[in-house]
Amino acid sequence: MIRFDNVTKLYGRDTVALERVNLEINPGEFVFLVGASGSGKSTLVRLILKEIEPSRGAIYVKDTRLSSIPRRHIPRLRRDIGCVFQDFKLLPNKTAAENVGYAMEVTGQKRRAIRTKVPQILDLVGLSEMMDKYPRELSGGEQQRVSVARAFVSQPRILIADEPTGNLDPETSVGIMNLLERINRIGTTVLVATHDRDMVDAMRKRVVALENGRVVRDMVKGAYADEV
Amino acid sequence: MIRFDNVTKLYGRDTVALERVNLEINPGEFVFLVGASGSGKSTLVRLILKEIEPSRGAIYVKDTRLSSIPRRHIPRLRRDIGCVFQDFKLLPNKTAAENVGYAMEVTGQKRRAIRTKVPQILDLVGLSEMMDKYPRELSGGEQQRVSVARAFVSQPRILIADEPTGNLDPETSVGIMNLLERINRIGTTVLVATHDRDMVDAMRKRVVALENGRVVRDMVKGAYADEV
Amino acid sequence: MRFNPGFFLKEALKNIRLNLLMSVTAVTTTFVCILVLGTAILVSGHIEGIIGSVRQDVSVEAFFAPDATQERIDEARREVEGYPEVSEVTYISQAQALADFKDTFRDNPEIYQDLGSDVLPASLAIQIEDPSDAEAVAGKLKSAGFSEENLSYPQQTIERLNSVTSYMIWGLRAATALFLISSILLISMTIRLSIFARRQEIEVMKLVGASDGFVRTPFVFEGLLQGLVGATFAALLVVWFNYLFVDWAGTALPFWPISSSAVNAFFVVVVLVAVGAVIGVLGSFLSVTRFLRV
Amino acid sequence: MRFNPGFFLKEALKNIRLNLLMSVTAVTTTFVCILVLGTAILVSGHIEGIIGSVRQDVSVEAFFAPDATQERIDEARREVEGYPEVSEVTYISQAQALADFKDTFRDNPEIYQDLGSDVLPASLAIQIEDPSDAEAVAGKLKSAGFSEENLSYPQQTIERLNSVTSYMIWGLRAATALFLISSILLISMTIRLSIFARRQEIEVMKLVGASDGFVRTPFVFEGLLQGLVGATFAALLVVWFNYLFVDWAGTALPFWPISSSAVNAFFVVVVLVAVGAVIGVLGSFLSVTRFLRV
Ligand SMILES: Nc1ncnc2c1ncn2[C@@H]1O[C@H](COP(=O)(O)OP(=O)(O)OP(=O)(O)O)[C@@H](O)[C@H]1O
Ligand SMILES: Nc1ncnc2c1ncn2[C@@H]1O[C@H](COP(=O)(O)OP(=O)(O)OP(=O)(O)O)[C@@H](O)[C@H]1O
Ligand SMILES: [Mg+2]
Ligand SMILES: [Mg+2]
Repeated sequence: MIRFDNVTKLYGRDTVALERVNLEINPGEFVFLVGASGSGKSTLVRLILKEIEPSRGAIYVKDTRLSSIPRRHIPRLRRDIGCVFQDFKLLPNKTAAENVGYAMEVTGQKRRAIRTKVPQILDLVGLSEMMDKYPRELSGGEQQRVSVARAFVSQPRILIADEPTGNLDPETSVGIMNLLERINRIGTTVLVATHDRDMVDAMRKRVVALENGRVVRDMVKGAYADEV
Repeated sequence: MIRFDNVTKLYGRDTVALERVNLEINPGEFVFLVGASGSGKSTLVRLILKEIEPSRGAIYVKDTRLSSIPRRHIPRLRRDIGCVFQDFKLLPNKTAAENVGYAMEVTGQKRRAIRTKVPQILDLVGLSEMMDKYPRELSGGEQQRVSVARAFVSQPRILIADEPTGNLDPETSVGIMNLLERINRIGTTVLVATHDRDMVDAMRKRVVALENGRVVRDMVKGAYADEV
Repeated sequence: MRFNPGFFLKEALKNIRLNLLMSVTAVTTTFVCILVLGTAILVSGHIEGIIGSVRQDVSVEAFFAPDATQERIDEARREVEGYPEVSEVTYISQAQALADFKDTFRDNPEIYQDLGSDVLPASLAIQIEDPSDAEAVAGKLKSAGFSEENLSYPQQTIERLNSVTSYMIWGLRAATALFLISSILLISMTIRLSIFARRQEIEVMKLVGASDGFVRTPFVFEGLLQGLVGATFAALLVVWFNYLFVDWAGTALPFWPISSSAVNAFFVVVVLVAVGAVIGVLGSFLSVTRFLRV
Repeated sequence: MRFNPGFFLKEALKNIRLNLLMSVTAVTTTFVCILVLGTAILVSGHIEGIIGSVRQDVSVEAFFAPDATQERIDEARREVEGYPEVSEVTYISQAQALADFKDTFRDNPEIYQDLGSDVLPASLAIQIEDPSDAEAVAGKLKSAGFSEENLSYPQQTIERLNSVTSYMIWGLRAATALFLISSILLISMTIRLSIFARRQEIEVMKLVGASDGFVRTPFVFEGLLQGLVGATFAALLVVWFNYLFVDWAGTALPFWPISSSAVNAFFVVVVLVAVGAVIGVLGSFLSVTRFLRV
């Protein structure tokens, strides 16, 4: 589903964010991406979204090499990938419901479908009361959950979550992780970059660990730290 | 040092963010503020900074009632309070070092003092290599650490941290918490709003728990959850 | 992708409401620029009108020999009236010429008291539509039997008038073009700035899978609406001013050749509104495009 | 708090560099507005100059009785030269008057061939500085012994000229004021928009303890620099245009009373640059203040 082929990403001349990363994620897998702050997790996510280009190497999503996708087809790629951004990236001039709805609008879905589905999804992340609030009127955790809701509302084939629980209390975090697992169970490929050790240790999924831009560990049924 | 006297905060007509909160934090204390997402932690922090005004009740910082501080003296109040914001609030047009330095500039400190102190502080949070990067060139965790560095660089009497480790891996988190503890040990009053259960449980400090805007628990040497 | 103008229009209206300061700025900028541009167009229209009527006053006088017969005069008059460059021909008889002369010197009767009624020649006063034709008409008159000394046309004056008026018209058009360019520049810069302030929004839209067109359309609608509103108000104000001015000039400056026909109000409104709308649309389109490369 | 202009200036320069698009927009807006404003000031200066010189051509002619003695003439002349409203007095003798008359009618010698050299009266051609004084001068001349019919002054023409020129000057000043207001409005709106785009930065500065002045000063410096740069370029360009125009008019339109003295170039530069700088400073100051209430 996603394949990194010897990918190196430099920012500017000397910041090496990723170095010769080889990684293959199969359809329907659930993968945790762990690593210290600044180890390159977000860079990896941004590469998959074709937000940035690799300096060397090739990235394939659904067997298409990203560098061969013409600019006008990038939206199509992104509609197949739901993404929870580390900094949420909500639209400040749209309410929670409109932000979630926007991800459906861009795929050209019916107005009526949007109107029924958005409240359901917001309910799932525990925000049924916050539908009509603007991002600046939401708490950090609430914004994060709107971002989560937006990422999977259009039922993408791939779901990427960059630190989806950083602003959430442990209880809510468990709820979100269960949600991600449920989504994974219906066939969606899920990639979660996270620092939540308890969660990673509890869920026993495949864990890919980055260190200074290199993949240092890749274990099926892994844990957050090495000693497992 | 900080006293909440029956404080209620409403946003708009019906969103009750805090309800009749009574809280006293003594000089030199280290207090954790915990609670589910949306329980009112950030609201409490913003009230202390006089960023927003309480709907009812009074807040005292250093025995001064905040509502009696004239607008032109608010900067003086804020210079006494270092704050790590949940959304970092870095200045996008300043590098990491300049962002940290800015908090010293506003207090009118000597150019030379700034030039020697800022690198030391950035080194403490593990960002000695990132001095000249702009916020958009930093990873989420790196931005968060810049925000931490800025909060205590001018040695404020009070340090407030809203979710200071949400984007940090456990190891770095421990480093930051140790730093906060060290700052506390030299007499600074520290208030940390957090979801990091491991940290709260490990440090055994006073814990104030919020639930739907009410203080539901206030324990010396407490833990994240109730059952301690 | 299905195109849904209702959706995009609603988005645009909502954006205008939410980014009120920016919308107000864009509308006001458009308003001010179009107002200045419209005023420039009107003023130059009127000045060109005045210039045109000044030019119309150019005439050639052809004097008949003292012994010219009435047939000769009638024949010459008919011929001159047939010239295409000529707008009006007036015959001034010897008696009329003397009367005019006396009127001119009515304060100094010594001058004309001794003049016989046939001293002054009869003449044709020939109005010429375009002063640059004066010389051609003079040439024709010569071949029609008038000698050089019997023709009086202000050769030098006409040349001056020609060069001056053409310089003035040229200058007016240059000034109007300057205003047009300034308006376009200022309005599009305001739009660019207001879209620049929202570049992160555009980036987010692209990242959640919106196509370029989907992102752009509400902004373009917004620009169109802002341009239309600002330009329409400005255009109506300009035309109203013009109406008041023509009205006032008719009574206060009766001797000035100001006429409402110098400027086609409807045409001005259409041009101004079109300029506003086109800048609004193009400005938004190009500005958004700059930030779509995500 | 210690005031450190170096620090604030450096901050301002850095902001300009980092917010290049916004700075370029602000500078260009200032440039365009000041250019248009300066052009308006220059054009109205020149037109007022032309109007002024047209008005200077107003003269009163006072005819002496045919039997006036030379003493009478000299005395009258001295007296008239003493009037404060009068700029120039020329004596036209009887001989000169006849010569002028002959010259005027040189194509029709029949008219003057019988005139004696003493038919036309001697006169004083009196140039009056301000046409509105013509009547007063006429009154004085009457009390100095000239009868009404011996005075010739174009009463109606003067009145028309007066009303027309005062309307024109009034109109020119109104237009210049419109340009000034438009410039102020457009420049300050651009500044407001560019500061609006950075309102979150201002908020953050306030939250980390910066005082209002500390936040505001770099923005004000920035506005000052942008205003100065835009206005200086525009002012120099305007003055250079003016120089070229006066130069060109001297050869191409010699009969037009255009002179470089109609406009004080140095004064125009100072005014334009000052307008730019003041708007830059005030615009930034007020715009930032809006967002300081955090
Ligand atoms: N635009 C950029 N320009 C320059 N350097 C960058 C840029 N973006 C990221 N970096 C650097 O690349 C490295 C990896 O960044 P990345 O955001 O991928 O880390 P991360 O694993 O997501 O960290 P975190 O857990 O803190 O979010 C960091 O050291 C960061 O400073
Ligand atoms: N500006 C606002 N307008 C309206 N409601 C607001 C505003 N700010 C916060 N709220 C609401 O007030 C409640 C408390 O918000 P607050 O930010 O204090 O929560 P929090 O404890 O910090 O949550 P988190 O852990 O998610 O950051 C939330 O339900 C939020 O939706
Ligand atoms: Mg990251
Ligand atoms: Mg919060």
